[in-house]
Amino acid sequence: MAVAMEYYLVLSAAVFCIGLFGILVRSNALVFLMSVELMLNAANINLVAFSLAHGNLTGQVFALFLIGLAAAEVAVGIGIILVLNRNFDDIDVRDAVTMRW
Amino acid sequence: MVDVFTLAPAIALFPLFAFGIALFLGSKMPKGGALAGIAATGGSLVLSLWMVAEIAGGAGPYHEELYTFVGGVEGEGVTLTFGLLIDPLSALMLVIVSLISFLVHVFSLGYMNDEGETGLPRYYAGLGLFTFSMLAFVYSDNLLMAFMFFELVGLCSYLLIGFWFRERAPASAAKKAFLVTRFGDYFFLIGVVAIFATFGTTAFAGEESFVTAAEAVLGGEGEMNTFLGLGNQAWITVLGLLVLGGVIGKSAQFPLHTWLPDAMEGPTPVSALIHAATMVAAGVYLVARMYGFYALSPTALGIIALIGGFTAFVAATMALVKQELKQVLAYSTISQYGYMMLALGGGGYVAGVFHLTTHAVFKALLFLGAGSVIIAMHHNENMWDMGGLKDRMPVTYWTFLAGSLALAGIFPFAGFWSKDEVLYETLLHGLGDSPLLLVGFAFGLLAVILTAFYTIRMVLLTFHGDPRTDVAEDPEPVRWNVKFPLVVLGVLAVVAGALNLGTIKDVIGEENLFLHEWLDGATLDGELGEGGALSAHHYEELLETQAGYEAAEFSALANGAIALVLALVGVAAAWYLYRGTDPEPHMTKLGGVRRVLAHNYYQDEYQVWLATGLALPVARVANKFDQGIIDGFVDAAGTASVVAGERFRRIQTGVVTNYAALLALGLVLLLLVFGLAGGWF
Amino acid sequence: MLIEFLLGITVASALLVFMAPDCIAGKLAAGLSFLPLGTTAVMWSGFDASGNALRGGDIAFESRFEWFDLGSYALQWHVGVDGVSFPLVALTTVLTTLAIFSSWTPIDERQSQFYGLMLLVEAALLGVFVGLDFFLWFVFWEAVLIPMYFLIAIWGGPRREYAAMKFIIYTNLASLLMFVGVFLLVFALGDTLATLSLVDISAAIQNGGLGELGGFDPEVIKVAAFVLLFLGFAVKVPVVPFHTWLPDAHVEAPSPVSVVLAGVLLKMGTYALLRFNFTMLDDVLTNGWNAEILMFVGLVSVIYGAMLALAQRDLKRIVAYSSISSMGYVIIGLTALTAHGVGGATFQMVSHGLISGLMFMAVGVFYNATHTRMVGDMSGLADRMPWTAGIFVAGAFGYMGLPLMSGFAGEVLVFIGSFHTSLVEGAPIFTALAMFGIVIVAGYLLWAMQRTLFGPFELETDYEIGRAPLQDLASLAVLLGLVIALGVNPDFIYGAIQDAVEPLVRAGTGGDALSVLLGGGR
Amino acid sequence: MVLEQLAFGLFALVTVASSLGVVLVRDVWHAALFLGVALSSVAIHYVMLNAQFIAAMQVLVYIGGVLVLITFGVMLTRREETEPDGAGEPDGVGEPEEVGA
Amino acid sequence: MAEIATLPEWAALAPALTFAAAAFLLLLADAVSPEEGNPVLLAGLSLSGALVSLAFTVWYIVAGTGQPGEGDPSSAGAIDLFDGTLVVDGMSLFFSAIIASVVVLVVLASYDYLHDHPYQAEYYSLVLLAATGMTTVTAANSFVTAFIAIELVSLPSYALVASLKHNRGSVEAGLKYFLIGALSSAIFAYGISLVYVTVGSLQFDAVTSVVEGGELGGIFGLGVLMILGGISFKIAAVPFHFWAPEAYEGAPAPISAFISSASKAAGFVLLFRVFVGVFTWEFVEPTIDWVVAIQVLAIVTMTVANFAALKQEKVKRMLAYSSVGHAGYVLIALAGLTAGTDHAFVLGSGMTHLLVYGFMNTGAFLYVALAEYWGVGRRIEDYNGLGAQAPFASAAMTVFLFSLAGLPIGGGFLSKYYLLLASIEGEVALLAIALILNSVVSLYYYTRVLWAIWAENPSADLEIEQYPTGLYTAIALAALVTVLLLPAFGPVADLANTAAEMII
Repeated sequence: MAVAMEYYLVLSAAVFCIGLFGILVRSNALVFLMSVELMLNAANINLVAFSLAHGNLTGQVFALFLIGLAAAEVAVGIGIILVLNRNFDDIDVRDAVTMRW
Repeated sequence: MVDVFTLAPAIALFPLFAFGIALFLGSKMPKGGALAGIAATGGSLVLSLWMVAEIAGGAGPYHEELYTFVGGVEGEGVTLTFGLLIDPLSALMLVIVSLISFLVHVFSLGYMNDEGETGLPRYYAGLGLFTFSMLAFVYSDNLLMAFMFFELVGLCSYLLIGFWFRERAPASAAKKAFLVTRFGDYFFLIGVVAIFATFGTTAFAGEESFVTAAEAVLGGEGEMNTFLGLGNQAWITVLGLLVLGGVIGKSAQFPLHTWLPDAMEGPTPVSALIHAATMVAAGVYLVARMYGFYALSPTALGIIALIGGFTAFVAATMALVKQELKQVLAYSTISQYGYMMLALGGGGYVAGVFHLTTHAVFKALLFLGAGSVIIAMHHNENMWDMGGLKDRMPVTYWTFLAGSLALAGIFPFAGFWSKDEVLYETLLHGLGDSPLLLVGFAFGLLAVILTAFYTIRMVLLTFHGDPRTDVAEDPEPVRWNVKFPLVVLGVLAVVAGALNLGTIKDVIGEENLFLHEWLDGATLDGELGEGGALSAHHYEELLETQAGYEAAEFSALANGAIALVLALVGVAAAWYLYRGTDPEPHMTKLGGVRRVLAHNYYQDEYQVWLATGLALPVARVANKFDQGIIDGFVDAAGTASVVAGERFRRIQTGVVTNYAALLALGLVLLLLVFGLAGGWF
Repeated sequence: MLIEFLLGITVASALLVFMAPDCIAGKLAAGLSFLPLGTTAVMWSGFDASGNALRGGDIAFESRFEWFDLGSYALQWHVGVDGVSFPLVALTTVLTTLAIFSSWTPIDERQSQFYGLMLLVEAALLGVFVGLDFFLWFVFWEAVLIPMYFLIAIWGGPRREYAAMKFIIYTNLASLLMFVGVFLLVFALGDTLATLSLVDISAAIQNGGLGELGGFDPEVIKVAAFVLLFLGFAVKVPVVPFHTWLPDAHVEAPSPVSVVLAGVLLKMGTYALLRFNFTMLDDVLTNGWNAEILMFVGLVSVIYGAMLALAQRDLKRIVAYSSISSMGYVIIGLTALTAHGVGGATFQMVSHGLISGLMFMAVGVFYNATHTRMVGDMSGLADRMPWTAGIFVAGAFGYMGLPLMSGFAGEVLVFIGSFHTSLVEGAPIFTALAMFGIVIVAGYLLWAMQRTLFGPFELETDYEIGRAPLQDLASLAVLLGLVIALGVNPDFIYGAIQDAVEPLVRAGTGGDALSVLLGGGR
Repeated sequence: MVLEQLAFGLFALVTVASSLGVVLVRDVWHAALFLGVALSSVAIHYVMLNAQFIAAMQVLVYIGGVLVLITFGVMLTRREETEPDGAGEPDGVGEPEEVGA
Repeated sequence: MAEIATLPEWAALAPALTFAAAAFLLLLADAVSPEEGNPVLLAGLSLSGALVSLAFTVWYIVAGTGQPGEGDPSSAGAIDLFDGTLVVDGMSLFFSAIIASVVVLVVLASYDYLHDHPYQAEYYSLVLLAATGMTTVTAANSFVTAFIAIELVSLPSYALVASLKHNRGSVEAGLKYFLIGALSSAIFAYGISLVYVTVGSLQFDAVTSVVEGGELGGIFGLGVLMILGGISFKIAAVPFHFWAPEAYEGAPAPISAFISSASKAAGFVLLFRVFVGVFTWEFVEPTIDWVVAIQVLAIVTMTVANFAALKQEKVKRMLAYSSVGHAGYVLIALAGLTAGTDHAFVLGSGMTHLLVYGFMNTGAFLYVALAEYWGVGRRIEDYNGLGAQAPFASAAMTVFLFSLAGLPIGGGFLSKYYLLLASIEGEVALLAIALILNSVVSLYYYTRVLWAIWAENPSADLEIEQYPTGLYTAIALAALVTVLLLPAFGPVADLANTAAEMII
């Protein structure tokens, strides 16, 4: 084991936090989507890294599924964002506030 | 031969039937149900007289449990029953009540029917229900039953005072009458409940009675519950005083007398029956009924005597200045019941009952006479509008005069004998070892003068002199149905004193005091206790042993002479002031004193103030408090929730980024809390 | 199975009426309401209970089936009546029938819904009085709220939304607290309890089965449960200071609904108090000042309620507040825990049901005729409506506790019972003070009658006043007849009540022979 | 060993930096490019973690699929600065049903 | 049990497979005749799919599939499939039943609701696919399958919510739902990865055995928390609920019903399985006392939701908050799992409530769908006088709302009190108090609607011309079951308790 697993944890945590940060500060729906992708990747990093550490393939398999699901999610997301764009003329999430309270 | 006593319940039930008939069928009957009432009360009178005859014939007092009202659990809980107790006292009272009721029914034919009143079925139903309740009260064998019918009597009084409910005054008077007596009955009810709790029974007579039990306890045998840490004697006094509350209310004693004058708003026959002869007597009768209990408590007796004496005097002063005929009679009624209370409190059991009897007769007479005058005067009651009626309605005048002289205590009318005996007994015991009674006696003596004065004033103003108005000039004639009761009662007012010629007992001998003999236990034995627990004789013993009353030596004749002289002084004064054809309204000369008297010492005012000036504002404050604070709290909880809801709603800003932020914040908070708790860092 | 029949027939009647067209709904409902009434009469003839249902007495018409298991507890369909509950069952059927008759005049829209809901209320109320399994009982207890809510909300007065909302929320909150109270006990009883039958719960508590719960002593649990239960029932009764929903609900509800509301619904609270607090947890009263506190609460209800009634100007509000006062007597009687105290309280429940029903009904008749309820707006009604007025006067005197009417019997028994109880320090003082209520009640009722019924006829509204319809008069007369009948012969039901109440009253513990005779506390 | 650690450090830096780029740059299109860098560097991490297949999938699915979709989205929704009201999106594209299914 | 023995093991997944098959059939049918879009055929197909699935579930339940046999340990217990990544037991069948029932109702109602909607085949197939996902969630026995199944639920749901693509509300709802959903699934995934970091396995049984064994660190605790967060999104517990009011309000009403009932149930089954079965409290407690965490969540959820619902003007949004509130109530089933309580009893309370809730909440939303169908408006005052116009449906609504409020007109009464019991049994006073207060608060907003429906007079000239059969049937069914669940609560409670017993 060349690199201590803790580093991977730190890396993934960093990526996760950056993703979360992106969600919190950006109002563009697409950036929101991308940030989510980052967060999912952070999970993947963990899974793959510790798949190696634990010596089983479970993590890798799950990571695979996650990649697939992320893709599907993006597909749905893009669709929704496009419809949003058509209805609100923008993809700024702060504009879509017809329903509140 | 049928045992007459088994018919006893019918004495009260007859009028009850009359009530039902009058209420539901009265409108279809001639005379609006009066005939049923007359027949029923006549029947009651006959039966009552039969009872008297039977008892006089030596039959023992009769006691029977009629009906279990509320049964107790086996071995536990008290049983509430109805029963009847026919002893000399109640038999006498039954006769009085049914007699007066009978006469009043007859009189009502003239007073109500001939006057074309509407609502007669209601009127006769009321009379019937009243007679029923009163008779049932009289023959009650226990305090609870007595209380119940006592209350029913109050209801009837309410209904009858408010007979002319379409006018405001009778409705108001009815309310006041019920409310004031209710206030007294409140204490009475406490008393009844307390007696239940103390003795487990409220029976008046017999081995099991509370009277006997209390006597036994004070005699050192047996025991009883006491409450609030009081001793036996003190508790018995408390019980007696509680019951006395009802007595004071019903018998219109100071300070609960205020309802009676107002009650004159009712039809005059009603005043005669209820507010003079019978219902008001219920209070005094009740004291007599449980005299064996009161005799155990000198304190209670003293209070009774003082209240009685004071009431006799104060009410008499108020009667001095009244201008309405019935008002004078009302205050005189209060005053006379004061005498009875004085007698009972002063140890004069027989005297009290005697005065009760004579007063019933002559006061009913006076009221009916007043009713006759009122018919004649087209319902104008102001004496200053009358005058000169003597010649125009002689029957009324002479009977009324007889009643008046009896009231004034002039020899040889009935009132003289009884009032004299009242004073005599009080004096005897007062001189004995109870100086407190002398105070009552003094009040009584003063009241004698005043009574004579206002009575004669009343007679003079009404019947003598010249007619002061056109109506008095040509009064409406009255018929036989008015005159007949007047004559009957007039005769009785003259001769009733013969029952008990106590003043001249040294002359005629003790054994010829019929009433004394009648009420005495010497003739009684049987189930109601050894030696006649209900006898006057027994009461005297009790008074001596328990209350410490001792009879001093004093000449009955001398006392009678004093009373008569004082009464004559009053008569003379009235005669001097109001004789002649056109008397002056002398009372106006009294100035401020008159005002105080005319306002009845502001008794009404303060009682009205208690209701409207104290209770009502307090109630309003309570209502404000309820609406504002208690309900306000409930509503505030609701409002606060809604406001909180409004706040919680605002969390949902609609901006998805904020949601993400809050979500993350929540997660971080959880992380911090549980991280710290779980030692992750 | 008579009870099942009773409940079933009532619900079936309700459904039938729901489906009936409006024009015949009233008559149909009136006719159908005789079925439960008749069933009750049949039950009365076959009534063979003895003792208290929760103290091992024989229960009449008992039936018991498995309903379902909840955790380790078997919930059952367990119904039956004893001397405490049967009078209330009868009261319910009688009052509902009469209330339906008296609805004919005032209810002029959506009749089928109205009468259907009335019958549903009846069914739920009956269920409360016959239910012996806690959960079953609780179902009925809560079920009462639903039809009642609609009856107030749809046919009520101008502020009906507020009143109905307040009613349902307030009483529901109370029910929840009460539920927690019961289950504190149930869980503290632990394994000693296999079913939620009230009979079993009561027996388990009496046998000392209470254990620790959450680290608290059984005694603490008991007190906590007592308090929660009391709070829960106090709202229903209602006990001051939890009473404020009542005047609002009464004033807004149509009069026939008020009849049921005051006549029966309030009795749910006192009935439950008797069943739970004073049967299962009567030990709590012997501790510390508990009994005194309860007595004080009852006293406050009596006097404060009466004072509030005194301040009202709306005839219906007056009657509503006087209910609070009357229910205070029940609390006092129950707290005394003497034979006549508890018995009298139970009798008072029935009696107050009849009398307040009568009063509300009469107020309703006046309202139908005059379209006002304000005391100042009318005068001399007796001139135009003599019979109604007469019955109203009689009812008012019944309320004041006139002897030979049922109110007197109830009150005097309560007073006798509470005067000498040894549970309460200074019981005579409490009792005497509470009795002052009979003076105040006389004050405001006499005042109200003087102003509305007597005096010259005047009416502030321009409404053409007519005679009361026959069915209203007949209903009133029946109620008055019952009030008098029970007043003259309380033993008609008091015998059964005594029989059921007696086991609750433990005889005096020695020495004082008289107190044993009186059933004097313990 | 040191080499591996060095590589990890380098690519970790790249990952974090490009992730930050995703969330920080103003232009969505640039953000998408940064996302591509980030995802690629994660793929390299996978390779270093002996998960070549996952790395391949990462490249294929993420960069080949997801990123294309996102680019697509950016294209369709980006406001043309010259056109005032952002009109001109083709209709009927990106129905959520079609994409999601 | 005899019959089931003749079937292959995978047949235990029949409820989920039926849904999937029906979805594909639908797409096939649509592909064959894309233009006509025969609504009866499409609705009929999906309805039969749902019914068959329901039939399978009920059959299995009745036959005792996956249940412990009496006195016969060998035949007892759950059916493990695919190396234990899926499991069919009482719990999964119980929730499958809820989900299938809701789908039946929703499909029935959608027939009328969608009467002129263009993409019916897609709509139905998305519903069925989501149902497949939900049914799979109930059987998930590994974080992998759980996550995939959850995503299979989420993705179609996002699309369904946004399916009224010309309606701004619908689109906005879809966006919010999707964004929060994506975030939550990222959190969920990261949580799973953290657990994997510590445990090295994702199979539930394997995780359990590790958890029972040894030291767990902060990483694990964080993972558990994040998993809790991820699932909380599905059940819409505060603070993961923000999507819910908007999504329910914007979505087509049948979809609101679907998501708020079925999707929530799916979330809860996972929550129960994961927290009761995997993160066994005795062992996890030193690291993370999730019972306390859930207690906090429960109290916060019910309080925030109920208070926020108080003054809502739109019925659907009010119902959305009520649905969040109910999530808070059901959380009691976990929050009451303190030491020394009867766990099956407590857990059973939540399960039964979810079942009853499935009917009453769906019914309430379907009534809203009916109102939307009639076009009467969305605010409470728009409902004025509906009772007179549509007495039957309004009576059903009365049943639903009062049952939701916990009055004894439907099974909601018993299940709510069962929950209250659970909180007392768990000796969590705060929970009981919160439940009581919130229950009372909720009565206020439910009755506001009923007040409008029954006691108010119609404000405008409200005329209802059509009484759609499908919607009416669905509402009637929901009402019937809701009412029947009052007397027939026993079998349901038994079933729930038995199922709960198995995973404890």
